[in-house]
Amino acid sequence: MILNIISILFFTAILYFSSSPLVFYLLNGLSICLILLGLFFFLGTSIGVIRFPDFYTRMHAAGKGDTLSSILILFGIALFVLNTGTLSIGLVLVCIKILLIINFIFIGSPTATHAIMDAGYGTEVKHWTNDSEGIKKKK
Amino acid sequence: MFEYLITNYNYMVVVFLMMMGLWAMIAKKNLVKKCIGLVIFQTGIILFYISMGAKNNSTIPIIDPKYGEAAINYANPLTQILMLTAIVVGVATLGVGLMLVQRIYKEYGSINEDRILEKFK
Amino acid sequence: MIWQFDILLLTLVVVCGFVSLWIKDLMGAVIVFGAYSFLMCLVWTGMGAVDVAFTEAAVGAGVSTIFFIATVFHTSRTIRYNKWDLSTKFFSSIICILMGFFLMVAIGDFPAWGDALSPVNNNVAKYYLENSMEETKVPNVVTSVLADYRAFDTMFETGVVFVASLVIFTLLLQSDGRKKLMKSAFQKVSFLNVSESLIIRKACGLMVPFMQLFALYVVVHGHYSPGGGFQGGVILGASLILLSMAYDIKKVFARFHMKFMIKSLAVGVLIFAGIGLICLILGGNFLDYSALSKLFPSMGSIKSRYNAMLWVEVGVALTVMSGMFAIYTSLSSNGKFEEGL
Amino acid sequence: MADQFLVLIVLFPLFVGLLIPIIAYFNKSVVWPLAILSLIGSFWAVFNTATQLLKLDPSSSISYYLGNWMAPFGIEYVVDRFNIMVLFAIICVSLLTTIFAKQVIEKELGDNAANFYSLFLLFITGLLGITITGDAFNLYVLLEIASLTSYGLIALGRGRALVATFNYLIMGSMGACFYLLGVGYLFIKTGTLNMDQLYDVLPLLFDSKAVLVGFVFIILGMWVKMAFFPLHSWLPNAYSLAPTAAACLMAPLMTKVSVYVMIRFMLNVFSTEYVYSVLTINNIIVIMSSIAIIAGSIYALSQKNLKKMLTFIIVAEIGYMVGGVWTGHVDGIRGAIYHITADAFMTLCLFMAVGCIVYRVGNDKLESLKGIFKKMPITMICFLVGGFSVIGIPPTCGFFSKWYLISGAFNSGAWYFIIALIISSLINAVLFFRIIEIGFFGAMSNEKPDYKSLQSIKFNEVPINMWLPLVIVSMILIILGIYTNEIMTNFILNIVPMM
Repeated sequence: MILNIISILFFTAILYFSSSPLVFYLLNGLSICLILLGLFFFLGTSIGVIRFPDFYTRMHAAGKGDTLSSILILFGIALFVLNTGTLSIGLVLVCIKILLIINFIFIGSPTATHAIMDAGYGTEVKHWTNDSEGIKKKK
Repeated sequence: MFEYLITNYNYMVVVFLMMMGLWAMIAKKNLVKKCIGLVIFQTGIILFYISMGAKNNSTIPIIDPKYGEAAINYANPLTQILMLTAIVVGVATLGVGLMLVQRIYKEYGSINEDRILEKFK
Repeated sequence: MIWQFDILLLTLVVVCGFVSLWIKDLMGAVIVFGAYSFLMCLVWTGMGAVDVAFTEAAVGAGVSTIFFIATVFHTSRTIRYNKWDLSTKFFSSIICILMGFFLMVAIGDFPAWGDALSPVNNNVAKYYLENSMEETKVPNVVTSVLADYRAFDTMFETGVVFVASLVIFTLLLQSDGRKKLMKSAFQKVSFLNVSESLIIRKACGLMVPFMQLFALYVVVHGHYSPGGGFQGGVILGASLILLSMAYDIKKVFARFHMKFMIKSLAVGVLIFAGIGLICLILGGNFLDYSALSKLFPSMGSIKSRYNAMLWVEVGVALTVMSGMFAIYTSLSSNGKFEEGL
Repeated sequence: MADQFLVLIVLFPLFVGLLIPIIAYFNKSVVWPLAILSLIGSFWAVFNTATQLLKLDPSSSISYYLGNWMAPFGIEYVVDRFNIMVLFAIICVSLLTTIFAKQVIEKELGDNAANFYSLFLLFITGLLGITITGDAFNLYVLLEIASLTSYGLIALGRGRALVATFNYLIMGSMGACFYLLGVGYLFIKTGTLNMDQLYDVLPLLFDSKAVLVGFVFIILGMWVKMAFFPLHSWLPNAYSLAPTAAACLMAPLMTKVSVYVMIRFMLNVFSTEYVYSVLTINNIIVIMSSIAIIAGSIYALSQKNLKKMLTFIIVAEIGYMVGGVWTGHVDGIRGAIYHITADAFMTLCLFMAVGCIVYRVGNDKLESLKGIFKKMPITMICFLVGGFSVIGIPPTCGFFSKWYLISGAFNSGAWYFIIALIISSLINAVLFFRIIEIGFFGAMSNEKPDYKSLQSIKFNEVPINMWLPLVIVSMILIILGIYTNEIMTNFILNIVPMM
């Protein structure tokens, strides 16, 4: 959370003090990289949700991958927004809003995953072992 | 033909959704499914209104000097207001419907229409 | 509006709707239905209807999914499947197909999708877009039309929320004996029996203040950005719902109890209608906010419109907040007001 | 103040309806007087509007712009000689029902009485709003207010009321959605929601398919709401199981207001030219309504339960009005419009009388009516006046509306409609004379009369605030009948354009 704010401030400062096109391209490239990375993790999450054998592992894939990828994508978008046009208070404000969204996802998503896992554990959903029946049938 | 499909795809989806909802409202026996059908029907109508208010190359209906004063630059606000109302009305109706489902279950022990009718006999 | 994207989303919407009607497991159907609502939000955002999408995200995908889950939780989850009633299904299919065909035929008569010159976009709507800024000084045209030009609709819409909560509250309460409830739920109770999970409680404790702050921002900033009374009210209600899910309904009642809730339901609508009545007493028509400038001569008629709209939104938010929370508590505790989901 | 009466009609019950849940926490005994006061206020506003209107030229109307925004941009309230009559009917019916309902509500609902009154007043608000409004979307919102409150009111009833309410909810929302869809189809072609402006714009679009679909769906939605025959399945259970007070209010008003909306859309949004000349579906709908009348009457004949019998009579009466309008002759339309008011009072009279009977006797089965004339003479005489009006016996208003309907059908050549009307009158006569027989002689037709047990029955009338409204209603029925000509020339003659 703090890291986010510091980094955004850092990039804002860079944009504020330098007006060379190189910085512009660099930041754009960075945001593209972040979004692509996020999409990659999203892909991993989706594959995990479909392919993993039981409830707990699926939730693991969904919880972790989803959180990380959305944070990465949102961060990329924040940088992208910062980089459009001339720097103004309005743009920084939008960035801060996106940062807040990141924070809430960071708190909310793992908690939700935890709650669902907990509920699953409470209602005694069986977890996967090497010799689980469902897997054998599939083979 | 393809052009027609693109420009009217929304409306076709609207008709499809509405008929799906209507079918569920009439034919499904489970009361919760009937409620789902009701909401699908309503969202179909909302989609219909929103799609008639959409404009190509326009932005959201908040007047901003950046986009100029001309009305053509902004999406239609009127349909949106009508549908805000419809959404709230829809959720109110849904709440009442679900309350009735809970009461019916409490009294008859089932949410299947056929079973409830059997209990009357 | 990018049509490729739109077609993709709409197809997904249809698939989700179909699946939610198809699945036998009701809980699964409800969850898929939540996804349906979210996809619908995306479609509407794509068409520039941000306020509607905002409301749908809060109401359709958020609150009404919770209502559904509460109902499924208190009734039965599976569809017990006894007899295959062919004739009803057959006849209703025929009716639906005929009706759908009838509706499809008329589509050819519509202006093309996204046509800025169609009658819908020119007749009345154009007036709002061109004159709202001069007449009310509110940049968000949706807010100005909602709270001023067509305020009467909005008033009754708030009334609908009031009616629904009153109906639900009355009917679910009736079945369990009112006196028992007056003892248990309305008193300030000590909350010992709270949810076990420390993580959830702490996370909710962290989120709820921010949610409420954001909701207030949405209500107050509705003049300049998407949002307004409904959206803010629903988010406020959702924060209370979150709290009562993490802890217990009783804990929330200790802060904001049922008696107060029913009153604030009525008070919200009364604020709205009362402002209209003051206008009427001051010599204007009902809901003619410019008449308020007689009360505060320093404000011109435009400024008084601007301010009255803000108060109207506050009234709406109050009603919607307590309405959503009242419906949630009634449905989720099955009228007993003891534990939540 | 003088120009604010139009909105005051709606505001009185609205404010009191909202205030009641708050007031009831402090003092429950003021709720009933407060409700009556608000309705009297509303009545006063309607009365003043009517006097203003009668000073004007017959075909003119009074408009009120809410929020002072001119018509297509804001919402407009319009009163002309058509809806002033319906407004009078609504406000009289609701006032009389409220006076009537005090003991019944206390007996049937107990602790829920305060919330019941709140819903009751908001229901009346919704109906009044539907009648006055000149905006198609505002009508939808008010329709939903009226529907949601009526779901609540019915669900408070006894026995199977919950299931009946759920059916009503599904059907009612379907009707409202159809209506909204129809308005959408008009809106996409015209871009306006104001009824007057729609009337101006629509003649250019008469050959458009979208307008046709819009028209069909608006009418279809209203048919669902008014329980026109094939779509009537929700009505009998819902109205017969509702609490007495709610049934007394809802049975006369909800269906009639839907009929009003249908006629409003046919005459003042689409024109008579469109409905009768461009579309050529009159005959089909008149046949459908003939079937509705006969089916409703036959169903009514087969019931063993008084309230259920009356609900099927309502279904038949809906057939009268729909058929009368669609005959396409001026007399038929006039008869249907007159019948809205007349039928509101007729139904009210019957339901109130049944409410009184249920209050004293305890149930409404036909067998338990033995000797009821001796026990409750005032109630039964009023019941008979209502019954005579339904049958169509001359001094009552039912005769005159039927006369106009038959004349309209005769002039447009719809002989099957005349046959249906006559058959239904005969069946109604059988129904009510059967009740007289049981009430006087204490026998179903195949038993021997039992005079001894009849002599033991004592006079046991309901309290005055219950029978007085009943007497007033039956007086209204006769007065309406006597002054039919005046009502026709002053109100109805100018609404219906000559064809």
